[in-house]
Amino acid sequence: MSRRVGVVQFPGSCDERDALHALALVGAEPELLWHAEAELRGVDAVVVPGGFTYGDYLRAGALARFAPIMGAVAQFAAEGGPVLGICNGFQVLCEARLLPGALTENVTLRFVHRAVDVRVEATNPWSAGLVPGATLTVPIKHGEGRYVHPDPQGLADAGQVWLRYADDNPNGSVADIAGVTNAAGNVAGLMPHPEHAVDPLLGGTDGRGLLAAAAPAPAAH
Amino acid sequence: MATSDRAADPTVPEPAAEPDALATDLGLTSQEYQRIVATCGRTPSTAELGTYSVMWSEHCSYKTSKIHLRRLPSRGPQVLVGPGENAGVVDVGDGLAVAFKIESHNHPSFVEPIQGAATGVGGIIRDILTMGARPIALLDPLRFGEPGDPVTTRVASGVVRGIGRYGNAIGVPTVGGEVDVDPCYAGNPLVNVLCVGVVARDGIQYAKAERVGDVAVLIGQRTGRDGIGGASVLASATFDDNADDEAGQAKRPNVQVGDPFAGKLLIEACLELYARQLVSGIQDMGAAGIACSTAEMASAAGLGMRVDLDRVPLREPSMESWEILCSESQERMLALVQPDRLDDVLAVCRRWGVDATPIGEVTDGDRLVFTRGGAVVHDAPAASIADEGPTYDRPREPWVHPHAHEHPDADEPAPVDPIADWLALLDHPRAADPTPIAEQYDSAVGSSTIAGPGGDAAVLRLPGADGTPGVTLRGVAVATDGNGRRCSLDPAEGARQVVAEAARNVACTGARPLAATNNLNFGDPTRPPVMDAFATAVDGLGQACEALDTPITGGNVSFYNATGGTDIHPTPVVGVLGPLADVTAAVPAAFQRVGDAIVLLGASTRPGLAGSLWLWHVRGRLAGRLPAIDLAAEVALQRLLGDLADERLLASAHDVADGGLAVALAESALRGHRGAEVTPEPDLAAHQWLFSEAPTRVVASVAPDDLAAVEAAAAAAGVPLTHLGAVTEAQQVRVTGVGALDLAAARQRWQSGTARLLDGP
Amino acid sequence: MVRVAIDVLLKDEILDPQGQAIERALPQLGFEDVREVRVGKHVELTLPAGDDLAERVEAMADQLLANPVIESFTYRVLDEDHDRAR
Amino acid sequence: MVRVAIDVLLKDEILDPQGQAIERALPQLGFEDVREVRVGKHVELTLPAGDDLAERVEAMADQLLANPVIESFTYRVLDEDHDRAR
Ligand SMILES: Nc1ncnc2c1ncn2[C@@H]1O[C@H](COP(=O)(O)OP(=O)(O)O)[C@@H](O)[C@H]1O
Ligand SMILES: [Mg+2]
Repeated sequence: MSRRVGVVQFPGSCDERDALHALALVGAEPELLWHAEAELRGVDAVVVPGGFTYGDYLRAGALARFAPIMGAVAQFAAEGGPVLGICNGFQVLCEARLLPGALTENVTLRFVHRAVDVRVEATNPWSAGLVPGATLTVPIKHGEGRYVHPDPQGLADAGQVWLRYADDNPNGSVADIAGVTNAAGNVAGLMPHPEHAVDPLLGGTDGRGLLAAAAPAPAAH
Repeated sequence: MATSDRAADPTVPEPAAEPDALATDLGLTSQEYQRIVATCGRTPSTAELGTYSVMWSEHCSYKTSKIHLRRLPSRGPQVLVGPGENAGVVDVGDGLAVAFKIESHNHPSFVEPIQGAATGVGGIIRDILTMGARPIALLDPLRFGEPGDPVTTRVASGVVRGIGRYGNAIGVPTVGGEVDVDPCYAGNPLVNVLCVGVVARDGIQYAKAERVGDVAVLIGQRTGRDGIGGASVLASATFDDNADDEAGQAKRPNVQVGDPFAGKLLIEACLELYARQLVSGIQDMGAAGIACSTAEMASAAGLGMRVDLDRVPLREPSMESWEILCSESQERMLALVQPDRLDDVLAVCRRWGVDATPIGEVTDGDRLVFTRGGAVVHDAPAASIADEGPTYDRPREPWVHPHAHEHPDADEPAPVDPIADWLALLDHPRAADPTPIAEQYDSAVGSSTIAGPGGDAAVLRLPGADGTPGVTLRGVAVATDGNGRRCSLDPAEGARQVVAEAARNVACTGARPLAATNNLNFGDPTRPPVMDAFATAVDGLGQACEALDTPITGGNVSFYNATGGTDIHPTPVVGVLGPLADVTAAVPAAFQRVGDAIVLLGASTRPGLAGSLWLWHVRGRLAGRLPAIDLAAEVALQRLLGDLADERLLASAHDVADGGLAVALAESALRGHRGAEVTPEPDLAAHQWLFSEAPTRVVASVAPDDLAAVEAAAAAAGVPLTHLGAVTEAQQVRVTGVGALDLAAARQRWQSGTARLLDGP
Repeated sequence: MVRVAIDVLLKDEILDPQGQAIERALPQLGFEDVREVRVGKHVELTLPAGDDLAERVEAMADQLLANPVIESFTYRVLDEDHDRAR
Repeated sequence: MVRVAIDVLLKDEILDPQGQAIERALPQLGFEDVREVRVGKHVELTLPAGDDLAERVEAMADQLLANPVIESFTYRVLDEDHDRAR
């Protein structure tokens, strides 16, 4: 059965159409959720897409986390609902303390857009079909993607390091971390854009593997 | 006393104090001032002088270029909207139309590269938005000084950062562009930006009032003092209250700070207004802000407009009326709305967090009336401001390049080591890998970029008019081209070749060139040779566009590009757009498969070192007579490319331009991570074969099984086909009898040129 | 109403690439011996006076203006006449 | 050596998009009546003391830290013990 996936649209979201498109391609029933609403309309999963919410002013994600819908997202997350933050969405979830750590300016001080290889380090609902060690090619595009955490080893020991840059660390992230989850594993965030890697015409399909929680549930036998 | 009586009458604008002096300060000639007095029938007010001076400035009125631009071909069945509106719109089939236009932000980008370039991006995006279209792509043709100079490093890195900052944050992908460097741009960079938008054929909006009583709604940012005088270059120094105190005068910056976040909200709010058919006319506010948008919309309809300046939300309440009228504050639009739809319009804007304020209404008659504090501060015929400004036929004297009559094909000695020259060419920013720039841009947002920066043309899969990606296989290819050095040698021939090259780039992808836009970057038009170069370049553009059936649907003119009395090269930049029926058939520029045959389509290689990158970059010489382009042969080549792509007979196609076959072969090899083995034509010097820039040539690779079909098609089309060799596994481009270019070494040079431009030595 | 300035810096242990870039650029411009350059944000705002001013400013800084995971802040009340004279 | 703080802000007449966005968001976060929010850069650095300190700092700010076309700056010498205590 296909899953209803809500894509949160904030003022300044840019990749929400891309997310809708990609989610539909992996078999979900995606719909937009509006930042000013306080509920999630019963969706099965939530994606916080990329973009520049509130212009990324002050800090990326800093202003978006106060939107009314974020209360509902936090509650959904606490109840174990799958939540994925992509790029700016990752930044929003960190600012909202739904994910550990913080994202700050790339060490290069420049925005960077290119395809990178990431290695899967742990399993969670969003990459359910992949085994740790799998390497995927997915684009990144961000100016503030340097992941900072005081204890990256502790995070890894807790199984919360989801993805690492496999060879090229494009932003100076600590311990090459490209994606993390919360302790329970249902809330995940990543700087790469899986929604930009779902169509062979647009640079590969590796991103599909990172949208597993949106794919139809296997039919019950 | 008559004057004080008049001043006391709140229905008649108070005359400006010392109007003649103010007019002069504003850059108006005495004849222009006399015309304003005659039109008003009285001494104009300060606000009126402000409005006229900005609207009659070169930037807004095209007073110098108008009589020449009229000669450009602008019609065709494909053209839904031609020059005169904010952007041209062409029909691309399936009920979809595409709006596109190019604009420059050259001067501000030198003063404040980041913000200057950023606001340029915002400005052209709003022109596309004004047409009812969703902006879906940007291209950025750029010109800087030579790498290494600290000023150039600051300007180039800042401009790229600014374009990225605005384009990335507003969610419009930057999918292409071009870069060149030349000392003439060191103090006057060129920052041109082309924007493409998609709109339903029946959803096009017009900047025109429709009916009396419609409410004028100001949408977007509050109006501030920024950019006042930015439109009329001459005004900025003295357009100030305390103009008599020149030394102590706070000179206002001509630079604005753009707000891509506000721009993004404006896009979404406007698109929702269009989708719900809530506006009856809309105009963006660029140069001359409120004055310009009201005058143009009223004049276009033969109606008047009355605006209460007290209702304009201001960032600084102390602003004078003329400042409010002429402010260039960014991210604003003026919409005309039927009174019964006003509440809906305000609600849509509120939902998007965009300020919207009714400030006036469309009136009967022809007057543009502005009031402040209950008194009329401006009352003049809208058409006199917007459409009846002065036009000039400025004196011309032939533009003669001092070295245009030399013969480098005959007298330039052949290189001892052509491979070394080949390597040297690859790190010139014109030929180098643009990745260090392109990487700073989001070219992926929108999920429509089939081919982004790096190819001959960007290829976009068209989204639906609502922005939904992936709904059709239909696409468009877009490319920009300009070549100041060649245009400096011969403005008319150079311009013809620029158009041909832009269209050829589009054709290489398999798309059919459909229409063009142009940005005419020139020096000081009061210098007769510059004026002549401009006029002859316009003729060249027109001839080529006529021949290629790519009418010019819009564009921009940027004059006064000069540093310390020295003009830039005449630099017309042309954007060409063409539809593709099926983006899965788009042809890449990179070699694809080992064993494919490499052929040259189009003219066989002739001597052509005049104005070439080799002559300039390796020999330090700009000289020669450009070989004339055969436009009929060009048309045949471009048609053939489309036909071959439709049949999926081409594995790759890449236009031969700067750096000749040498650079074209190297690029296809480097991008494809394949080598090549090629044999030059026997009766040509090796360096001519490698570096000649004779036009109308394309390097294509073809699967061996398809070669006979390609040969037959070329023969039937009357397009010469020359066998060059084959794609190989070896990481080198080997040229029989000359030597081999090692791809590892080549890649290193190729990847360093652009980085040097941005980072310095 | 009072005008308050809040300065936000990355915590000492967090790499500050902007500060480093400036530190590297300064000698080229002839400024020798400049050390420990740190770059952060400077926010100025006007808010109602009151006994709980400190509390309100700190709450705003903690919740919004700085991210305590990576940043620290200081603030001061500006002497209007002096500090706004730019 | 002295530690100096330089604050760079966009000039008053220039739109400050960051300040504007924050000002608009604050009421949502429960901070009412906050006005005229401006956001700029805060730079701290250590340099040799000397009579020409003011001159050096101003030159540095003018040439590198601020773009005088759109920005203005103020600076102050920090009291090490107090101001660095974060
Ligand atoms: N070089 C040109 N070729 C064709 N049309 C041009 C050229 N320059 C300007 N135009 C047209 O003149 C009109 C006015 O241009 P402009 O004032 O730049 O518009 P806007 O203010 O909307 O940017 C537009 O329709 C534009 O397309
Ligand atoms: Mg316009």
